[in-house]
Amino acid sequence: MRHKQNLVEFKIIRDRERCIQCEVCARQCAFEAHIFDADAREMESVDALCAGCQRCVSLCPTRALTVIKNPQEFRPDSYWTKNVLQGIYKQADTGGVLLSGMGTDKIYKSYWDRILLDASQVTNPSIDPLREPMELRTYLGAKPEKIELRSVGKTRKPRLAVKLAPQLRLETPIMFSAMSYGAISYNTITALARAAAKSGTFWNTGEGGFPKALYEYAPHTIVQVASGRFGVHSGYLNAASAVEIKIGQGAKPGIGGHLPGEKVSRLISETRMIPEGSDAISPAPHHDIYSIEDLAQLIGALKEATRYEKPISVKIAAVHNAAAIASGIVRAGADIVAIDGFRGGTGAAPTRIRDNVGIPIELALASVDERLRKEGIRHRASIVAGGGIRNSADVVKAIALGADAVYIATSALVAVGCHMCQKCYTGKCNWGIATQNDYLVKRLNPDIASERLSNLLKAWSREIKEMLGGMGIDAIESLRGNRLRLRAVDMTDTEMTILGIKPAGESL
Amino acid sequence: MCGIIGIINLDRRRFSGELIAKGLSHLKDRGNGLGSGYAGYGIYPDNPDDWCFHIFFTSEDARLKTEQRLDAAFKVTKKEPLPVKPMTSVKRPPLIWRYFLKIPAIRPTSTGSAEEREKKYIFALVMEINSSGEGAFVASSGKNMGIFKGVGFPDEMAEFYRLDEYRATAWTAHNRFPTNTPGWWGGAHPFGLAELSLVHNGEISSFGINKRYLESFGYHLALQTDSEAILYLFDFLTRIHRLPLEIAAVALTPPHWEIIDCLPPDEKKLYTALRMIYASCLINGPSALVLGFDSGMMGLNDRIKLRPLVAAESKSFAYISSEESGIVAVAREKLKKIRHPAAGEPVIFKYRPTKNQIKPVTNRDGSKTGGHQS
Amino acid sequence: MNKKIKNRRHKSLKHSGGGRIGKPGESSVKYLIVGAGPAAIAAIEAIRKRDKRGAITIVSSEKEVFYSRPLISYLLADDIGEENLFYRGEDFISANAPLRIIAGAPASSINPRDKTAAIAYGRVLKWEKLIIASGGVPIVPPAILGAKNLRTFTTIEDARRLDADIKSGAKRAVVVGGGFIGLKCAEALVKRGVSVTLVELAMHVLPSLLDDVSAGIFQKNLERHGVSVRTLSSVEKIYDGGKKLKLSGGEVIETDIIISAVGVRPNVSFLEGSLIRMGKGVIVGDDMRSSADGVFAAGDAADVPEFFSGARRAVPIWPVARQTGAIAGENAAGGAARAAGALTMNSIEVFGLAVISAGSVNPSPDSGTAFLDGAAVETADGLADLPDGTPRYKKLVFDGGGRLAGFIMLGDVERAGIYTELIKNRASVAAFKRDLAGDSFGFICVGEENWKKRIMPLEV
Amino acid sequence: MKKIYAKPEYCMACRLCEIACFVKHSKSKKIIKAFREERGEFQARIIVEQSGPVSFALQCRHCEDAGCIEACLTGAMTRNPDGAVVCDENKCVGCWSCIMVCPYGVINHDRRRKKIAAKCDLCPDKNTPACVEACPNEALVYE
Repeated sequence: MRHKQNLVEFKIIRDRERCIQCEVCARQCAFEAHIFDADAREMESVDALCAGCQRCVSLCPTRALTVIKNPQEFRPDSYWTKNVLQGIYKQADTGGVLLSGMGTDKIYKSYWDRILLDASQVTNPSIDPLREPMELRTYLGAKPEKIELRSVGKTRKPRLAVKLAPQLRLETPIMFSAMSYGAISYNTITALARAAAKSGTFWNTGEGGFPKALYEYAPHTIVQVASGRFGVHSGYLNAASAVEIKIGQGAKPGIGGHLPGEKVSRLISETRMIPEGSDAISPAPHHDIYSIEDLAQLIGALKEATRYEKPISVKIAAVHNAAAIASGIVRAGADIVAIDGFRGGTGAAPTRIRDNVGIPIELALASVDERLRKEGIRHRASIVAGGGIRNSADVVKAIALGADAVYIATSALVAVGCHMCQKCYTGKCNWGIATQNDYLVKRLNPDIASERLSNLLKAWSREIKEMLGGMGIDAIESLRGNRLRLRAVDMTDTEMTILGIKPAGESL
Repeated sequence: MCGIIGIINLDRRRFSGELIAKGLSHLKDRGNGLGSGYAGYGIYPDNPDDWCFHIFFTSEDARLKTEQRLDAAFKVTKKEPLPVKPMTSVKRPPLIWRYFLKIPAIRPTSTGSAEEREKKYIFALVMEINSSGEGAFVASSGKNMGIFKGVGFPDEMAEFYRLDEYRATAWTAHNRFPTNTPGWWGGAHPFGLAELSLVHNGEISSFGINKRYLESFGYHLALQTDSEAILYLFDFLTRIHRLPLEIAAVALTPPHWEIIDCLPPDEKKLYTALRMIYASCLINGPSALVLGFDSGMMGLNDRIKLRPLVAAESKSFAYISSEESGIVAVAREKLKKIRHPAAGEPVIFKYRPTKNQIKPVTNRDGSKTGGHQS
Repeated sequence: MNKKIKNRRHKSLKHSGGGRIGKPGESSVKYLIVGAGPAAIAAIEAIRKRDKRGAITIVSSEKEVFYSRPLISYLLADDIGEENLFYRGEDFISANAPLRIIAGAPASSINPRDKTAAIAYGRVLKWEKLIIASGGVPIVPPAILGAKNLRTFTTIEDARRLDADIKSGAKRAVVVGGGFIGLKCAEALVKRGVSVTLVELAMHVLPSLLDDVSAGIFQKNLERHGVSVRTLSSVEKIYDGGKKLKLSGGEVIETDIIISAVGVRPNVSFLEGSLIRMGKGVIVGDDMRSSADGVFAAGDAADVPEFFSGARRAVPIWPVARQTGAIAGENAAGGAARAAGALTMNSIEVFGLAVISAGSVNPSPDSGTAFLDGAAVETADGLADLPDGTPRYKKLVFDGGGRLAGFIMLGDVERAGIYTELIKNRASVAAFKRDLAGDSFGFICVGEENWKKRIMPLEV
Repeated sequence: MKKIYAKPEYCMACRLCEIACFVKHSKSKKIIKAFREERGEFQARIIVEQSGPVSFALQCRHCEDAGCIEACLTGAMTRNPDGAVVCDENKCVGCWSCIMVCPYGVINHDRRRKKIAAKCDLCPDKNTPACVEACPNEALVYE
């Protein structure tokens, strides 16, 4: 067979002392990197097949396995690095587009890690979260600039004169971002739906449609209308609590999506309303949105279809012109603008695009918030920031920069077992998440996963309350857009200007 | 923690500045001598219809430049230095002048009643002067009212401004312990804008977002202080959005969701809408304030009452102060109801309708007295 | 009646102190049970479920009661002590009071009309309900009947006598009969250092349990452990009191003891003249009622409806004794229970080679069971030996209707119970016939509709 | 009485339950030592049944009408007060009658010390049976 270039990414190390040939690793590895040699009564492994997903390592009952990056190095070269060379080898082998899952893992500056939070000392006291209620409740949707009142009855009691636009009520400003049924397993979306319901927030069906059996979670579901229009029908739109038009995704701005046919099972074909086994391709642009007024038309159509009872969200990838785009989206009638930063994840995207297209969410968010405020239309839509939110500190910083709430997806997947092996597109996810294989989907137990997800949200919410209390704030409203409580380290002046925050050390 | 005190004569009879000075000096140890001040309503009975600007100037040149601007924008009926008494303990006071101004007939470019258009005009001018960077700062800009403040202890300021020579129907006063901003004449309380004056004791942690919200409506916060922001929030809600004071108070210090959720449906919708729409007006952190306006005075605490506030009434007077001792010290009549308002519960005192006026009299601020209060 | 004769307290029933031992003059009792084996025990337990107070009396010919006869081979082989034989002990008697035991007193006659029972030493007992659970007695072929060194091997007493023989120097033994009892006795004797010759009339040992292939493996294992096996042969004549005997093939063998293990017949001689309908044992319906009112029978003493044909015949195995005893007890106490047909099944391990077989394993046209026409037989030969070298053999017998009718599992008896259950349930096994014969047949193969409800949490 | 139930929809046939049961009933109770010294000597008392992607772990169901108790010659197989069917390993002689009638085939023979019938004993010395504890996906529950 033609010699394959040096493409072995991982090395499986088996401690013979500890290995008891119980074959758990062989049974658990969908990539078949472990084999039991019956007559030698020995476990063997094939490094080349290993995806580094650590499934065998974590399930081996005697912890006999270690999987590490293949130490076998290339000739050291700071420019022609190992990744670069392996990319060329693969493409020379296959002539195909390199694919990867998850978000870019390249070394780009993380602004979250360069933003510091304020705290109260002496002059303004902290508020003790154990004594005072800390309020994270958030309403996403269009707000009027001014409240319209009328007086009622003898006592001239003030009452609301005008009905407000529909809102999404979140008990904590964290939602699960779009991951379609098809990219991830039915058990995983069930877990997301349950956790969203339990934590008083929302999950997003993504462009995979909304399986009927999960309609019971509709009060906590946001459904997507993407360029493929998969699974979109009036029942679908009216069941959910909000409809999100997907224009772009942080990991692959500007391009469409492709769910391979073999992953399209009967239930997926039913949910997406496409023939079983056929490739589900969502085209790059919405073929009925070629300019901003077409978006306005689609938003209007969706509002009509849902009798103006559901907020309409528009999700864009964070790209250079995000501020102007966001302004256009708000003026087109969107109630929520979702911005997905370039660190956002994906089931499958060309590696080059995932690693090089899009801008950091922090900068996009800051510029969008500032632009909408300048144009005096910030109240007409809520901003949801997503793509690379890793912990509750990121959430607080995002809200302080101006977001109403955040979308998390990668963090959610990691919470339910994902080990970021970036091989989602193979459909062989050993953790039972990004797969439709009958043997693998069982590995994610929605009872456990939903509990882990609600634990994550509960933990983050408690941490947010602690941080708020530390700043002397007891309601999320006072954090939103309050950039004075942020300071920058290790940033250029331009970056600080874009983020609208002062350098650390500079007082009020 | 600053000292704040407000006294109002419910029958709208004017009383001497000595009383408020005595009250404030009673709260002397609440300040560090870097700022105190007084606001008096009804102190210029001879020019009731003129807008009276008290302006600090850092230099003669700044004064002349600002006066050119005033001459262009107003009909100046009178301009004079504010009568002060030079004192050794009051170091390097700025030039302080007052101007009585009439607004020339304004082409009805903007909507709203004549009075609202006038206020809009004043608002624009004050913002312009304060943000011009010419070294001029409009300390107060109301009708038949004025603010006397600066760097110094309460008694020093009272003496420096010869407060005893003034008689007002309502006074508010503030003794400052500056924390965030450096002691500077303009930075002392009360803060004034048109009919409103505010004395505030507290530190609001939501200043960042309150400021950005106000700035998006054209407000310019020269002094970067919480109090200035709160004053402008009140101006914005009551003047531009024409909200009744009680509703504005809810917008600034809303109840918790767990309380709102238990309200009857209509009220619940209202409060939820208020928190949604005016999220950026919510003031967070410890705060106690007294807001003066043409027809009365209001006291308000933050939404979890992290600062004390006391209100009391006697036969013809009403008092609001951060401490009971201040009220007891100045009360001439027997104090009836002494109470501590709850978190976010506004205490509003308005002048009683005077007996000899049969038909209701329209006050300068458009509100009516004597008739049924609309 | 002779007052002095009192039931001698027998030391072996360590725990028999409780309960009133028969006092003379005690004449009537609600439940009389003849026999003290598994059927009797099951009957007592079933009666007590419905009737906590009705007095029960046990009459047993043996001095030891409530012990497990199959365990006598383990006793003889010194694997266990006598105390391990007792299936129920002291607490069983007090727990089921009022329970009176008349041990060592065989019943002599039964008068169903007067509902009386005469027992040894002339005592007469009146009963309301009678359960005949007297078990079986060994059959002795006439040829060896007169032998002085003749032994049988069904009771604890038999084991004690053989133990005594060995201790007094017996070195050679001939076991007549290659059935369950003969083989277990032979194994015990070999363990005690006695050289054994096994004489079997049929083609091979365990004729009703094994087929020729499995018997071949089984007999090779016996010979490997020093038992010389003579099939298709019987004892023709004995000389000098049994010291020497001539087999049908002409061979003459010298022996110290002869053990008759050719089979067991119901111990019902005391019922002669009682006009109760008898076959080999007391003929009963599936409710264990005999032809006489109030008279029930269970265990080896009864001819019970057989599983496949429903014909009444003796199915002398432990589980059937327990089931029929329980039905008899329940119905005696006013119940209306019905027993499933008795299914022949056996599990035996001799010299480390285990066999389990159930149902009909040698289907032949003349086996007299109509269902077997069109029976298919599948033998899984070529199964790899077990890791420790034990040979494996599996035979399945299917009736004409796609149901499992019998099986033999030799060497590896893993999970045999699933097959037994399939026979009992008359389950159609056509769908997983191939798995049944295979190596990795599992419970899952019986189909989701069967296993699902058994293992899932109750959908509350 | 608490019983062990299986959830086939979450059982991934990894067989960690079998390993845990094996170790729990081994001499050393240490996984590496147990496998090195006693593998093949005895079997776990739980079996993972598998047919394609459908799988579940099966152990004694502690039946109400337990055939094994009826078939047991020695009285070793009894039901203890809390309802669990247990085999008294001192009394058992290894006649395999229980194996002959157990409809689930979850009794196997343990010939280490002496021949005994080995079945699930619900790990009486633990508040959660070893197999339930070992299942990484909560496909075994004890309720």
